[in-house]
Amino acid sequence: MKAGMPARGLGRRVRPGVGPAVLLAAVAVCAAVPARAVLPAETGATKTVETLASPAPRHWVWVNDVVFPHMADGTAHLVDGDSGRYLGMLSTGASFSHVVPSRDGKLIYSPEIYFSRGTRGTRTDVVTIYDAATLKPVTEVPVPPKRASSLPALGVAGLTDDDRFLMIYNFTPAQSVSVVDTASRQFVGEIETPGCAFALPTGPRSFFAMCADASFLAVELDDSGRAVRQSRTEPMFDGTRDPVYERPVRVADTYYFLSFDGKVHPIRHSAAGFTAVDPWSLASAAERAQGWRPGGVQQIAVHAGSHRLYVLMHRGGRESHKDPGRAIWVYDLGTRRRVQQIALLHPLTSIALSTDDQPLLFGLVAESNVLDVYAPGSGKLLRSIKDVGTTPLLLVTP
Amino acid sequence: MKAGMPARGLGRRVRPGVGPAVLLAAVAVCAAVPARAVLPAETGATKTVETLASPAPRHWVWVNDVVFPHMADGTAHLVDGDSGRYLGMLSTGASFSHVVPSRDGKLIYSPEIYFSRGTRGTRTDVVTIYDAATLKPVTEVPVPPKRASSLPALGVAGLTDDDRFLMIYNFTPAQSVSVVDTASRQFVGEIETPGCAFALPTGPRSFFAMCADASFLAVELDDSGRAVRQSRTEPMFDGTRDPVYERPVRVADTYYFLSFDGKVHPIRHSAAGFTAVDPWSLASAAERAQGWRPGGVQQIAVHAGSHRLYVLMHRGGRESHKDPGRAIWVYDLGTRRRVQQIALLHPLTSIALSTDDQPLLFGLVAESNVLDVYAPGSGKLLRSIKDVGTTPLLLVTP
Amino acid sequence: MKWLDRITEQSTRAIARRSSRRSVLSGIGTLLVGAAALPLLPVARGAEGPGHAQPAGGRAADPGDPAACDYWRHCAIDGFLCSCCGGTQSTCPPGTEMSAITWIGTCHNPGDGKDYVISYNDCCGKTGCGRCFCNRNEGDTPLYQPGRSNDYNWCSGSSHANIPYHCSTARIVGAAE
Amino acid sequence: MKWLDRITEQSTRAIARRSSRRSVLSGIGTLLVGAAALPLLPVARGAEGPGHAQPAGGRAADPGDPAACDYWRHCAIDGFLCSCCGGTQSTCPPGTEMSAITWIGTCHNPGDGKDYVISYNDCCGKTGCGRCFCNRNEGDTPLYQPGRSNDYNWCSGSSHANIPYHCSTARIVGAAE
Repeated sequence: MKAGMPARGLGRRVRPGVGPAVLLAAVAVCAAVPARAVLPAETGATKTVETLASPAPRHWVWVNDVVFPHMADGTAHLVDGDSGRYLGMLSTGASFSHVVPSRDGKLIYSPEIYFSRGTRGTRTDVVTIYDAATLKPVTEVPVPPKRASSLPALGVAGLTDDDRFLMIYNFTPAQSVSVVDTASRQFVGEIETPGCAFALPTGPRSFFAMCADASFLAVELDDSGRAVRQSRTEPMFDGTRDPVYERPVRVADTYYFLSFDGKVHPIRHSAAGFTAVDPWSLASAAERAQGWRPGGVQQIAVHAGSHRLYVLMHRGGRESHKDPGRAIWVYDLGTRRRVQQIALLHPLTSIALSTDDQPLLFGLVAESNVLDVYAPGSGKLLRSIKDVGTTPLLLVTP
Repeated sequence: MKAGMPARGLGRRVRPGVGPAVLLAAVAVCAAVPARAVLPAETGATKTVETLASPAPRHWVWVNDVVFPHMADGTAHLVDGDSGRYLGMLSTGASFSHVVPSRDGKLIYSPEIYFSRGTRGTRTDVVTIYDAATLKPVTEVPVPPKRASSLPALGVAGLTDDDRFLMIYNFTPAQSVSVVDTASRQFVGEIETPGCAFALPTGPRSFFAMCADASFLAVELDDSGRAVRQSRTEPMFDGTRDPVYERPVRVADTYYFLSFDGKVHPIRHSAAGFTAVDPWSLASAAERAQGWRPGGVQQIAVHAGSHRLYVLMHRGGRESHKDPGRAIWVYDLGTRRRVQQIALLHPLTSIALSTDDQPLLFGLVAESNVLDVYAPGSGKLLRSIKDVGTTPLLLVTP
Repeated sequence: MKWLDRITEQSTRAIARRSSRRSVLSGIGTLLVGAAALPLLPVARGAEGPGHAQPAGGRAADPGDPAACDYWRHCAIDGFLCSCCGGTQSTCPPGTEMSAITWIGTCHNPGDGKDYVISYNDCCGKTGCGRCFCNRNEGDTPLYQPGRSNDYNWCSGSSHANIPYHCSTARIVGAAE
Repeated sequence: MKWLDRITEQSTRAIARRSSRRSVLSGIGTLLVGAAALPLLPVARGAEGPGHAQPAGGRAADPGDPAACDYWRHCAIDGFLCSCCGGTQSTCPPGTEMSAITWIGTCHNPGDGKDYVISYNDCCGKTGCGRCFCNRNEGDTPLYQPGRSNDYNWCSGSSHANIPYHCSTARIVGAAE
């Protein structure tokens, strides 16, 4: 490179008036393209709109954006974690939480809110069903205009384990769950869940809600989507002194809840009910004394195949439970041992892993619209994808 | 101050565990406030919402924001230029251009577009009429769903000189003008303006549109708001070699148009028709050779009382006609002489002046959401107001 | 035009509705008291009844800048500060509506050394103000414990303010016990 | 659900409508030809008729990065580049619709030294993409001269794409005369 420098310097001196654009043209013309070549017209092309692979490859991720400064205009963005390519997006209405992809990857369910005059007027709630290949709406299912409007959380909407029923958490502030039959594409009914929030699935015909006193409300559905049994557990954790975050992760029959102070509460469900397994601490006493604790919006992620739990950690006081993570601590769910610490180049508010055997670790950079992609094995930042939405907060991996 | 430093240093050493919050509390308690003082409850207060002076003081300004990344959610923001205080805002729907305050200051007309599903579905166009004191909608007038969606321009909507009719420019791409009667608050009808854009008022019952061949289409209305006469002028300027910007300013019977190359075209209107007064150049031949030309979105502003024209100027090539101004050049409209040059601390895309005798000069800082307020006399930047909208582009002074 | 009628109708009916809404709230309140030992008014309320409040006193008794995130009343706030949006710490900007229900926090007033219960009534009906975003989380609870959760959009309750979020106030409910 | 029916209906009727839309356009076109000496196709058109186009050739003949603002075809563009939004310089991102009418520019291709007429068909029906904003104004005309004005939202025409703006493509119409 050094040998070339004098010549380049000389070149600049002898062609003082030639700007970069002209130089580029000269180089291109010299690059053996005949001057008579004419590019063909494209305006008659039959293909005018892209379509996507369906089902989505496992390394794609949905970045859900509530768009805090313009909440009437929520969005969900699809990004390929391998290439960093932005693949497309959905416009998803007011106070958006997140999309719910079907397990077969063919459809995307999106609970959406609209007002007849943008930010005023008559409110209409629908579940829009999109084709995953075309990202076009297939149909929409009207539901009661009651969906909870809150900081996004996966418990706000979810499918039963066989994808038959979509459940939507309502807060008006009376609490209930709306049920949509995905087979008939109809609203089935509303299940009252007084004092309890969310709809977290536990099987093909069951879910539970988290109650303010730290108990769970278990609900069983029949094949028409109506509640046939409801039961309330004892408190599953200490909701006063150390409440758990409202964004648990699930592996098969166990939900892993994370407490503000950094305890993991595994809670197993079965036909017989819920069993709280002994909680365990993320941090040692010494680390807790240094202020290490979890934080963020989507604070934990799980990779079921390797049975590993990923937690966003930072140092701060009790009221810092929403502060972004400066590191990811990784645990083996079987041994409950920390097996890895990933240093983060940028602080993250939300993390998720792809569900395949060679997973990617996705993270949303705090106070930005940047998606970071890490290799979870090496802990290496693979790429940062800029300009993904406005205020993205929640990741959904298909 | 220096004398106090050792003591403060000592104080820190002897109270090592006391944080800033506690110190602040101690200072406040010492400041003669009895510890038993209890602030009264505010939750029972009858006043829960602010209202505004109406008509608006002349130093207030409407900052109109198309919100380019979330165009479904347009906004208009009201700011007090004297104090820099943000006074309130309106949510104004999709592809918003600007508000049109009534001359008596009591009402604000806002042409708004809504879709039944935010960014898709059935389109509805209305003129929402707001109370200027409460910023609440008084009523809305449905109009054909045809309003031009474009970079904001004042010609997209305006009132006749007696405020009786509001005119809205339609582009579908067929061109027409919708007329709303502000007395009956009804849509009156649509006037075809083939090949011509905008509705620029010339009297209580007349307006004109600017045609692609640089001619004007003059339209006269009857008292019901219907077109009773239309006539087409000869080209009023050279629309091919040096077209004028689509954002003229008006003083009484004269519209001042500005050409891309920096010529001012005064065009006078009367019952007899339009008269093109000799154009004149903003810049000297030497200045033009240096590349000085106008640029921006709202490139010119006028202060009728002092008969002065303000123009955003920068240096660049022909294709830089939208580039922000680095200076404001000020002209006496009578002598056509430049009387002042205002250096700009921040490049501006849009300018407007208040209409009183002690005017303020408002400017929108390029690629930002900052409103700058200058004293036009001294050319001094009085204040910069941050976080006014998302992508504000057009200023309206009441 | 229907929506305009609807808003007017709802405003005039709001008083009539309050009794039933109150019973919904007390249902939640009971749970909350059990869960988090909240004061008797677990979900603080906005505009209602004849005013009995006076201005919040002078600077010394109520120190700090209501347009700053570190103002003492903001200890559990999450949103745009109404003081920057055309309102104040206790009033909504023009053209918005104050939510009748809300979340609360307990904040320490350095002006008189006392703790106060603060009601963060949201102002509703326009798009987000976009100015002075502030998130502080002293005593903030998860979404399944609503009364002290700053993560709900409190404009979205079934009241006449069932509309989008604009900004948040920080109104004094009373001294904490 | 009505709006879904409407979109489907409009798509199937689009061909039938084209003749009348074309006459509207030729009306504008006549004016434009008089005003600015545009080529015979003053308002370029998007998807229609059987495809006769092939890919735009290799890098040498079509040099530059379609996701970069300085790509040669972008000389008169104003908007978000579809190449950054899930589309390409000639196709729309999934789930959007290409506007049938648009504005044009004339850009110099450094790859073959020729000037081309470029049609900046907007992609419509979702909110703004928000990526790779690019504004270049070679030959851009004011709004009262629509055919070469990049300041219109060309999604807003009366076609079936009468819907919000998402991003802009830069499609080759042909070599300029």
